[in-house]
Amino acid sequence: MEHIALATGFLLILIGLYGALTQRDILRMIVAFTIANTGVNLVLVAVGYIRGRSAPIINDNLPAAEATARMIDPLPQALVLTAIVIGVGITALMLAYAYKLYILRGSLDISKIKELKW
Amino acid sequence: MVDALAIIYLTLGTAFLLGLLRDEWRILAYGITLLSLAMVSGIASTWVWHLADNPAESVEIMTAGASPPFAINLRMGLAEAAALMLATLTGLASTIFLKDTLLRLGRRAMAVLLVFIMAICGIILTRDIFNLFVFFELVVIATAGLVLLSHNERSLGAGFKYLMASQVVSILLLVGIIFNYHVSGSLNIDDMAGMSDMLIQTTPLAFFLLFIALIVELKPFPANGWALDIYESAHPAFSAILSAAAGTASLFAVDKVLAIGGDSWLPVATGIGVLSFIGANLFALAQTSDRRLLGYSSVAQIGLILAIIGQRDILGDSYWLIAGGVLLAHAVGKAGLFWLSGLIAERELTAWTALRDRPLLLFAFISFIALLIGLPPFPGFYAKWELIHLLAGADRIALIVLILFGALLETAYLFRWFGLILKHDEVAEKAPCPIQKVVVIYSAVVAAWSLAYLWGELSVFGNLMHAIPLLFALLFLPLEGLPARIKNVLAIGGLVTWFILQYPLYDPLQLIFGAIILPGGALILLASFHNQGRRIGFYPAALWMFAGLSMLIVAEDSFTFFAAWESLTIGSYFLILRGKHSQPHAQSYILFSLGGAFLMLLGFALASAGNPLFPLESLTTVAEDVAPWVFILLALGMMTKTAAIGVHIWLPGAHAEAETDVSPLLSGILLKAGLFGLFILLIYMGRQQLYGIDLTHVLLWVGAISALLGNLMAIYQEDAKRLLAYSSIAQMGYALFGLALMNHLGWLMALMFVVNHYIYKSMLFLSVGGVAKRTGTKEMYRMGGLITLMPLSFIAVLIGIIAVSGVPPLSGFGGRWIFYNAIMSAEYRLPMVIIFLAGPIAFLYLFRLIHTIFLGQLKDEHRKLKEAPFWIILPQMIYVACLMVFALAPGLALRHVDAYIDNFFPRNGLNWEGLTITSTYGYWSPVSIMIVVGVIFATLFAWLVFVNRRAQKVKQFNIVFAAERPYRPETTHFAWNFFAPYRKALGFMTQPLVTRFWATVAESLHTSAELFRRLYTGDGQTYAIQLLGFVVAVYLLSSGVFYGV
Amino acid sequence: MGFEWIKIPYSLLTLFIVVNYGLLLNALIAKIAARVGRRHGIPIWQNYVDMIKNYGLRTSITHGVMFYMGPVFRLSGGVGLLLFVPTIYGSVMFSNLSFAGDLILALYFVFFGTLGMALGAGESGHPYAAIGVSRGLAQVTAAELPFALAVFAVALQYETLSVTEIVAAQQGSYLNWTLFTNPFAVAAAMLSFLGSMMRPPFDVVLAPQEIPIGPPTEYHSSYLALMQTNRAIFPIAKMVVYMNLFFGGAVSWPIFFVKIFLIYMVSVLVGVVFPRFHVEHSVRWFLIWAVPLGVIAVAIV
Amino acid sequence: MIKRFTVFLILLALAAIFAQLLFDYVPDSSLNQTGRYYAENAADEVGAANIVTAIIVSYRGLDTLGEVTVLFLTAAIIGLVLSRDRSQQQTAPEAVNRPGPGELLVTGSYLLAPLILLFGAYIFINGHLTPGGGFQGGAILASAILLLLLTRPVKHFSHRLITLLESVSGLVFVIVGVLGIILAGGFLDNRILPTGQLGELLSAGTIPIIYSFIGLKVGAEFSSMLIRLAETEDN
Repeated sequence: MEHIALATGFLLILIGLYGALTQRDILRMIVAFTIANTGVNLVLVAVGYIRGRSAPIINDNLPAAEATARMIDPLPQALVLTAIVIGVGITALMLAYAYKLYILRGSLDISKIKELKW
Repeated sequence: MVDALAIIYLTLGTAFLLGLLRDEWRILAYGITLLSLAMVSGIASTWVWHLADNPAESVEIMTAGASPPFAINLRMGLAEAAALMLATLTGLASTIFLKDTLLRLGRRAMAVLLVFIMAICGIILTRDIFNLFVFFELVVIATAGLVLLSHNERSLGAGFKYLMASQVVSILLLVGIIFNYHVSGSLNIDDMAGMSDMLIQTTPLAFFLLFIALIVELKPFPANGWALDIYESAHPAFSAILSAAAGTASLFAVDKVLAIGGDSWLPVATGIGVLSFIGANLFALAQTSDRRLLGYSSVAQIGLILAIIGQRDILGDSYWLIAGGVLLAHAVGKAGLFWLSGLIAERELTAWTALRDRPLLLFAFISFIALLIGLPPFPGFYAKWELIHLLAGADRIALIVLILFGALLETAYLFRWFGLILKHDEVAEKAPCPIQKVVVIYSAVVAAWSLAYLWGELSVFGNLMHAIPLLFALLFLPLEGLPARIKNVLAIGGLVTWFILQYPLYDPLQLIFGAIILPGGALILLASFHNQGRRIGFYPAALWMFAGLSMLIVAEDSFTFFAAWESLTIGSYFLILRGKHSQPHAQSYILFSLGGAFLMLLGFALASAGNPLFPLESLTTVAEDVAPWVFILLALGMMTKTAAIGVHIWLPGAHAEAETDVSPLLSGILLKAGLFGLFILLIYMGRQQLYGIDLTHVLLWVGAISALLGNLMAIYQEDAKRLLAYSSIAQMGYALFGLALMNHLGWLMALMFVVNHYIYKSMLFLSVGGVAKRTGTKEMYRMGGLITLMPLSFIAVLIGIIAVSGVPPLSGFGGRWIFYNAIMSAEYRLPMVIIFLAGPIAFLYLFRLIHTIFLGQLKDEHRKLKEAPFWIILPQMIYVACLMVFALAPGLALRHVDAYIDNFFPRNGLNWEGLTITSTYGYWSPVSIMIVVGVIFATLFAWLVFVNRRAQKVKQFNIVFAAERPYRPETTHFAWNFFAPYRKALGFMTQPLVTRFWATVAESLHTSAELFRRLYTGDGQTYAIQLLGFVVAVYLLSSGVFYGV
Repeated sequence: MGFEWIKIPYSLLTLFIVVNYGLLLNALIAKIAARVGRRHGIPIWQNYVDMIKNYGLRTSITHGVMFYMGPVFRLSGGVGLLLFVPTIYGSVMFSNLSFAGDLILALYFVFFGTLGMALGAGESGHPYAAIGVSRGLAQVTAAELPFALAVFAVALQYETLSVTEIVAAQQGSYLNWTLFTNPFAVAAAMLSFLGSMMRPPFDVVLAPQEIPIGPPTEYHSSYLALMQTNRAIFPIAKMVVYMNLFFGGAVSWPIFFVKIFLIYMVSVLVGVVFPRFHVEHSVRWFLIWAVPLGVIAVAIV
Repeated sequence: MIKRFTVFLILLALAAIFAQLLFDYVPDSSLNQTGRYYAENAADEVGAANIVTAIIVSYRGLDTLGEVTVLFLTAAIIGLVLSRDRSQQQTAPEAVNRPGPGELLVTGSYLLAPLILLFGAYIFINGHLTPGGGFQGGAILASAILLLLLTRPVKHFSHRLITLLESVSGLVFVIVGVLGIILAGGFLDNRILPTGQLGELLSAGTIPIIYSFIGLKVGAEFSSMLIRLAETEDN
């Protein structure tokens, strides 16, 4: 189970990266990166998961005394939240860039942005 | 103490606060921004102050009331505090610099800038690995935002490429973090470092991902195309922060994370670092855009520091001093240069010529590049010294060689840049310099020099900034506004006073060199009275050189020796660069000299087996297996200064193109530094054998060949000063030869050459310089017949050439006589053959010198010339007098030296009793010779004058030959290609093979830089691919680390 | 060490003898050369006539200071060279002023005259003078090399630089001469000798027939007289060095006359047989043939 | 083609790295030291029933502050980029030929938007008790704005208000954090207020306050981004 989640995560990362590295259209690249980010997030939560345990919220189902024995690792969940938010931030920023680039050049082809080189 | 976290929450709070302001209140917003940055810089500074006094009181900062690893914690130690201070001050300075831009863009931009600086501080402080990631992402986003500050539309593309790369990095980083967490159950760096072995053994890959992601944040070569684009297109004030502060922070991150990886990952860091250092420096060679060049340089410097981090297992206590020295030097220097670039309108390197007439900014530029290269007295110098020694102590020679090679490349393009500024043909228009920008730049200069002082204080070698000669040279900086003549009086006074003060402390050898350097230098400086105006830049440079020289001769340990050596090199570089067309020559001078210096550095490091405090005497006790190598390295280093054949190509141009009073300084005095070094080397190390070859024997050959080829090349020169310059190569060859004979008289002869060469070469350069000043050319065939117009110059040259050629009765003969006596007892005979061949050849060029300038036909355009200026003639006449005295009584100086040499070679000294000097083989009576020759000569001359007392001077136009009057007699001056037959016979020996060799080296470096930098195609996707490719390559190459442990 | 003033008249006596011998010898050689060419040649006293005539002449022109200096340097060089070397071995009278310096002094003093001559001629402004100097200097550098090597070899052989001691070492039998004890050195030196005597095939410097080239053409009257005097002294002075170094020196004047004549004849014999070399040829020739001999001499001592 | 192939090869190597990680991966069967600590102490120390929230707001509050800052930055930068652009092209064509929003959408959104806002507020106020929290709540708030944007594309929202909201919430976060240093055990220590009864709404010290402001802030920032991006459509 954990392996499947992990493997899916990795696969998403690879797919995302493949897309980001081969697609020339900036918007597509952004989408590809989002996919890769999703993969990363999946990997993050998968690592925290412990089979057969419940969410780390203490309530009637999970009394504080049993928490240690019955809940999954809460930390990766906290991390993934941060990672998601940061991912969103960067995606938004890339979109803004894409917009500006389009306004400036009328094209979204990454391979045409080459004035700076060597 | 103020809570260290205040640095974070103050900046962040201010950033949030700015949102409350109306968009129109920009000045208020700007004021608040400045205020908060000033406050945090103040906090950081007080921390530095506090922790410097109480290093033990570094503070762990807990958050959330829980202890690590369960809550995030931060640490404030001295290193952190220093880095924070650097980051906040850079941020503050850049904010001041960015005033106009920020006011235009409004509070949002200021908020972004604040967050950027806050995030950098966060990276430095945090001890939590995920927190590190968060701050990194903040830096990334802020960077992407701040790139937009630039007017440059291309920056948009750069920002996007940067974001792409960052996405890839953050993917790797997150995966790395989570797997590390999985294994260790902790996110705290110290906690994980405690489990280092377990971590590395169970999942080395997890650490690898973490590590490589942080490494890529350092923008290592070659996975750094995106970063270079940022540097090139972003606003320079932002690039300053990015390079100085963000670079520092990333290095901190790597340093922390390496604590987890343990020692087995250090070599990987070193490898990547060194690759970056060399690769980026190489590519920078081919750059013409200033900011991109600075970008390459940043990458290189950070690579170097990474390499140092990778060596921390052997650096011990010095780790922080070394890494910190290089890092701070890089940060201040690079930030300063980026800020400077903000004053330049165009992006070509040549546009920097706008600085030419701004001495203060130029000084700033020099200080910055000196910081970057690590020249004395800047921190990089101490750091380099210590680093190389410790590496040598651990036998990591290959690494030393690589580092020094990279440093040389860096020197090449930075100094070329400086040369361009001063000497490029077209001067760019000055751009306006708003006061706030200039203030920022000057504060960086102040920081640079303060760091120099601080590192001097911290080092165990003694503070170079306490050396009186260096301080004296620096004194001339504030005096630059005075007229040159006043400064000249001061300079001469300083040299003479120092000599008088030091005189009692010198031993005879030091005395000989000291006399040449100090009073001798003062004598040459008499000629400088000729210069009008303020002559900005001359005196600090000249006195810096003199300071180096005077420190060199009294140096007792290798550090002082090396520091003096580099000082004199730099001072003389600036002197050489002053000539009109001297840029390429100054460039090759500095490259050869620093290259040589690096060899010496390696030599000293090997000799001392890594002990940075190494008295020169201990060269006698160097371990046997390294001794010959030490000898070779040191000798090579010193021979670059004496311009032995093979490394001589800098000399002719450098000496020839220099100013009139600079050429004698260079030739008469500077070359002697190399000889002094060789003396010291041979005194302490004596003969060394390598694979059965006696190395002094090799020196013998080198000296002989230098003498021959120097002379041969001199005879083909059309340029009078070049001719003299080649002659210097030959003369130094003789001196080297004498030294390498390793017997009493050989050394005496070398010393005699030291004195003689100083006198006659200074004199000749002055007279030729004076003539060139009057005629406006240095080409000898354009002169002719000047004897009647410039009789005093002629006399100087005449006496000079008699002395050089060694014809009795002048002092040159003494040198030859000692030389023959010396070789009588030498063991090797074949090199003598070459020396013999070299001897008479000197006549050829000497005759040509005097003939084509002073004799023959006067040119039309020279008919109204006057004698050279008084101040140029005066020292020449003094030299003539000196030569006469020295010819009559060589014993005045030499007998003491002779007695001194007895310490090393007790046998075969000379007998100085009476008027005749006797050796084992022969005898020589200078006074008798002078009298005999004088009487014969005077008698004949008097008679001839008497009988021809009524003779009339033939006018130039009365000349008749073959019964024809030439239509234009001045065209019959036989001067061009004077020794054509000789060239036909022996021209093959002067093929410029060496020049060609070095040209090929330079060319191939440039070509490869030009070729390989096309790697950076400009395509963001390609960059991302390269980045991943780099990761994979490191993975494959370091697989030994994975599976070896 | 007090100076013995008597040395001055003694030295002048040597000078006198050598000048006369030189004048006669030059004429004799010229005559021999002429006879070989089936010409009649000059009378044996011709040089005296020329010299006295030239000393008697007065000139009314000068080209400047260095123009004076040329012949003065030249003759000082010749006289100095002669006087710095002992002429007759074992004779206090004719040891001249050799106390002032040893072999090295002699070796370097050779150049004194050359240099001065070149300077003087240079000031005339005559292009041919400069061309002559250029050729002469070029050739002499190559020619001097084997000689220097030979001298070095001899000095090494006898472990002294004192001419007197070198001669002393060759006394006893002619087999003790350097000619036999160190034939390579002598061979090298003699080849060099050919070059320095300004006779064919190495006389392109003067090129007496074709063009009025080279320094002498610039001088006349008393200048020329000084130079003619030097032409009598200088070759002899040089041959004295050769004689002392390689041929056992001379213990008396007759032996001196004979040895000098024979040494001179070497160059004459070669000169009448061979045609003239270009400068670049002669430079190469010396380097290819003479220098290796010198190197061998130095190497095997 | 070569490029694709290169990418393929490199990713193959990356896949190998991942595969190795995957195969070496041994799932935990019990909580590690950190997890165990949280499970045992979070409820007592922090007083939040939702341990993830406890971690986010308290233990790793600095991360969260950074996170909030990321959004703040992004919003600021997007504002910077796009407003600069807009000021240059002030004369945006008024009449964009675009079909107006349908009746259904308009009415629906008027009905839904307040509900969504309310729901969002609920989510972040209860962040320390139930799944969810400031970020989730904020995102929901922003979705209401998005809905409004869809409905009335030419309406200009008050940037000023949004910015104020953003800044004030940010400041409050920082100030509460600093208060933690002064009044309690360190930066962002939530115990400057009583931790109260586990599971109560008013418990867990400052967490509900912080999370509420985070919610507001996130909502404001997302909205600001959305609005900026939406405004680009006008041009």
